[in-house]
Amino acid sequence: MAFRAGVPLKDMEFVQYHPTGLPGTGILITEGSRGEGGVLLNKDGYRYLQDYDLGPPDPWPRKNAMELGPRDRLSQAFWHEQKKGRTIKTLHGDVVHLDLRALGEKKINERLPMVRDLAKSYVGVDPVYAPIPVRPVVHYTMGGIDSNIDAATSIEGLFTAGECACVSINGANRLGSNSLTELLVFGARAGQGAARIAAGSHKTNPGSAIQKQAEAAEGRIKKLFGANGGGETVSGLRDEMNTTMEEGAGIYRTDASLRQSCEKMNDIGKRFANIELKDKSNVYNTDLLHVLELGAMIDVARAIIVSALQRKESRGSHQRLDFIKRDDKTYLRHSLAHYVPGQDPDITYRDVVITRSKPGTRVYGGGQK
Amino acid sequence: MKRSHKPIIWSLFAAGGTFTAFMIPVMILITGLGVPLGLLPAQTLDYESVLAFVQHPLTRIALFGTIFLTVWHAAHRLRITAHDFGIRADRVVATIFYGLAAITTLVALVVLALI
Amino acid sequence: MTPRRIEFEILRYDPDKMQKPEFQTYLVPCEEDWVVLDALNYIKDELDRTLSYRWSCHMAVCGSCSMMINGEPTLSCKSFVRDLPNQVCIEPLNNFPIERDLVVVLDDFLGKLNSVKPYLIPREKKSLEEGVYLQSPAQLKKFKQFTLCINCTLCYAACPQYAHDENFVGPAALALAHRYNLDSRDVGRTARQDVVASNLGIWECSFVGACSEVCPHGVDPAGAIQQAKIASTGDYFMDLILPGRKS
Amino acid sequence: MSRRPYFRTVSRYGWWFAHPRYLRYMARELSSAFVGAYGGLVMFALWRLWQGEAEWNALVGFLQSPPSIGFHLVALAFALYHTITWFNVTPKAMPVQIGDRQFPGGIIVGTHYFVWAVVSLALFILAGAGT
Repeated sequence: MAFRAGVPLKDMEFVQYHPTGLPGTGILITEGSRGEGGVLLNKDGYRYLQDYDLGPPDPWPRKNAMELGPRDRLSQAFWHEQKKGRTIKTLHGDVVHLDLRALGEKKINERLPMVRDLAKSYVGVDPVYAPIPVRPVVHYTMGGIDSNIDAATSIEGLFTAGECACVSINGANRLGSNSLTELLVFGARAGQGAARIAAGSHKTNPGSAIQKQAEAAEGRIKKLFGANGGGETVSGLRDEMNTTMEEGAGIYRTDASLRQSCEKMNDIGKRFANIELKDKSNVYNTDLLHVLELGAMIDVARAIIVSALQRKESRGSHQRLDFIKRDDKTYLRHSLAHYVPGQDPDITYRDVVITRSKPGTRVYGGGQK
Repeated sequence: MKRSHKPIIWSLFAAGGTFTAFMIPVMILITGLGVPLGLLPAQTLDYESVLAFVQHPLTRIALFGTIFLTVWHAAHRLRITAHDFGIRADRVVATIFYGLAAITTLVALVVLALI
Repeated sequence: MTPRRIEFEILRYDPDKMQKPEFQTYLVPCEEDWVVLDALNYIKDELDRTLSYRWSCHMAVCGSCSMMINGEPTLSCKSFVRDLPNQVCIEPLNNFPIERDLVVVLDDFLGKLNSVKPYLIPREKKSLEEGVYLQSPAQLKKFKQFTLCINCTLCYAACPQYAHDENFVGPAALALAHRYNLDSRDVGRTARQDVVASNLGIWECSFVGACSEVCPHGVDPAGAIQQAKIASTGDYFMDLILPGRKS
Repeated sequence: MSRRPYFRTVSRYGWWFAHPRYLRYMARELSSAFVGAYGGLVMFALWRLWQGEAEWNALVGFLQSPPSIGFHLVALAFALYHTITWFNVTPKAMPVQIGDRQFPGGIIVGTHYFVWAVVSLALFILAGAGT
């Protein structure tokens, strides 16, 4: 909504994968399970992370190495293993094993009771006796509605906070629990800012321009209620969009894959016009909600693809197989996607404000000083 | 909202619940089943020995406590049970059950004082 | 594994079209690792897009997919198809008005939750510079169990006292009040007692215990309420002995 | 909007047949009828004792009648149910925490049962001490 109203979406190409989600449901198995000493194994029972500059494979957990490496590196390693055919095939796609057995029942119950409960319930595996099947799952969008440190956007009176926002406390990657900061700090600031504006403004009749916008929005929904026999369904388009994004704009991207996804998403965008609303009720109509959400998701997906296409480098969670190096000279900048109705968004750039933490080389495992 | 006066009756209910949980099964077993069925000696309920037993000051206090706690526990619980059975005339129900408990307590007090 | 066909009887209600709720049956091919929510999503995607129900996290954390499954208040994301027979009856949560299909009106619960001031009321507000409110593990342990509540309202659906008197403050709200009362950093107990220790608060509870039995996170609202009764009884007699004392 | 929330009604009298846990609850609550009746009986017995030997002996005779035995059997069953349900919830109502460790509920319940057994046995021996 903010995007369509003219607020740019910042840094949309950066999407974080969490390396250890349950297959099928995508339920996260916390980093803590690796922090306590859980190891990742491929189908040969081999700690494959040592092949990706994350070793040496100590039997104990070591900070910033092996299983405690960053989320993007771990997810990328999975991708390579999958290409090499060393992952395990299941009904819900390929997986690797997260093995907690060395911890023993007592420690698992004491430190990771929720992990045991989730694994037993949702994949039927008791981590005390068997490894948990896991795979990378889409976890967090670092980008979002461009906002400043007061959670305000370029539209006066529009504030944003949480995952939808991009204050830029994350950059191209995200540390665990940073989303709490986004909520608590910037949620409070957004609330305070909005309250200030509300207190300063007087209740007046909305201007005719706003009235018109409201009527247009209502008209669009009424049209949906009136249309019959479009043939496209929410679940059909949504599943196609999922596959398109996963294949073309997933853990690794290339110019070709992104262009293909871009075309496909444009096609999905066109077909969305033929979507048919089956539920015509005026009360708690989730079909309508899903249609509106899907429309918004299609716009966001296109912003992700186009932002990713134009960033010809690899940085954080954005990894290009055709540009594997980071390019600070050209791309140490925020991307800003601007909405253009019916077309791909326009991308502009803004310099990054660097305060205390300077960008450095990312080295993990035994390569660290 | 006004703070409730339920603590008065509830404390009797709770104390009575605990007391009866410990005491009532074995008392029923002795007086209602053991002696009448001849499993325990009949002398246990023999007039002379019971009278002597009851006239002991400590026994008087203990018996009064037993009756007092038991009937008030029961009265309060039955009041709520009546509500659970769909009887909504709470005032009437409360008057009946608490009234019965009060009468029982009073009679027990008089008898135990005079016996 | 071949999917098992399960017949779902779902209570439907659309105030735009219907006078009262009616059952509708759907035959769903279920995978054995599914939860009931997966089956509902299958119905929504493949069979009937007009079915309305709430859900969000699919992992028993958000508390929005509560419903009656074969007569038992349950989170549909935690109700496994493998534990269910071939016929499953699904109804909106008991003791709440039906908004639409499986969606219920939660206004009453939210109002009650608010009425017990479910937040920390510190003795004095600390500035950022003064740092955080410290607490020892022992102090945390006192109330930790009650922090696990996800406001799924299953306990309200299970509670017969709430069913018979909608003014009863109810299990989750009272348990949450107790959670803050037990918190060493909180001094809001006196303020909460006006609601908690009223006739419609803890004293409306008859300790059926159903709330604790259906809780998906093992929170024990029934226990919390009994503990509060004992504490409030103590207060009551202390107030009688020492009128005007500060609690 | 055309909201029209639908209010279902709950049976005022028969609700407790809807689920076994409600039946168990009602049985627990009804135990108080028998516990209370027994309390009344004790009061009545004292009254008879006060009246004299003949009245007392009549009562003792009545205790041996089948209706009395029947009543006491049922009352015993309910009283035991009351005891069990009461003891089992004590750790919920009165949890004990020592340091940062919760005292195991099983021990609290177990202690109750142990004391109960000792008290019951003592009374039993007292009742049979005349032999």
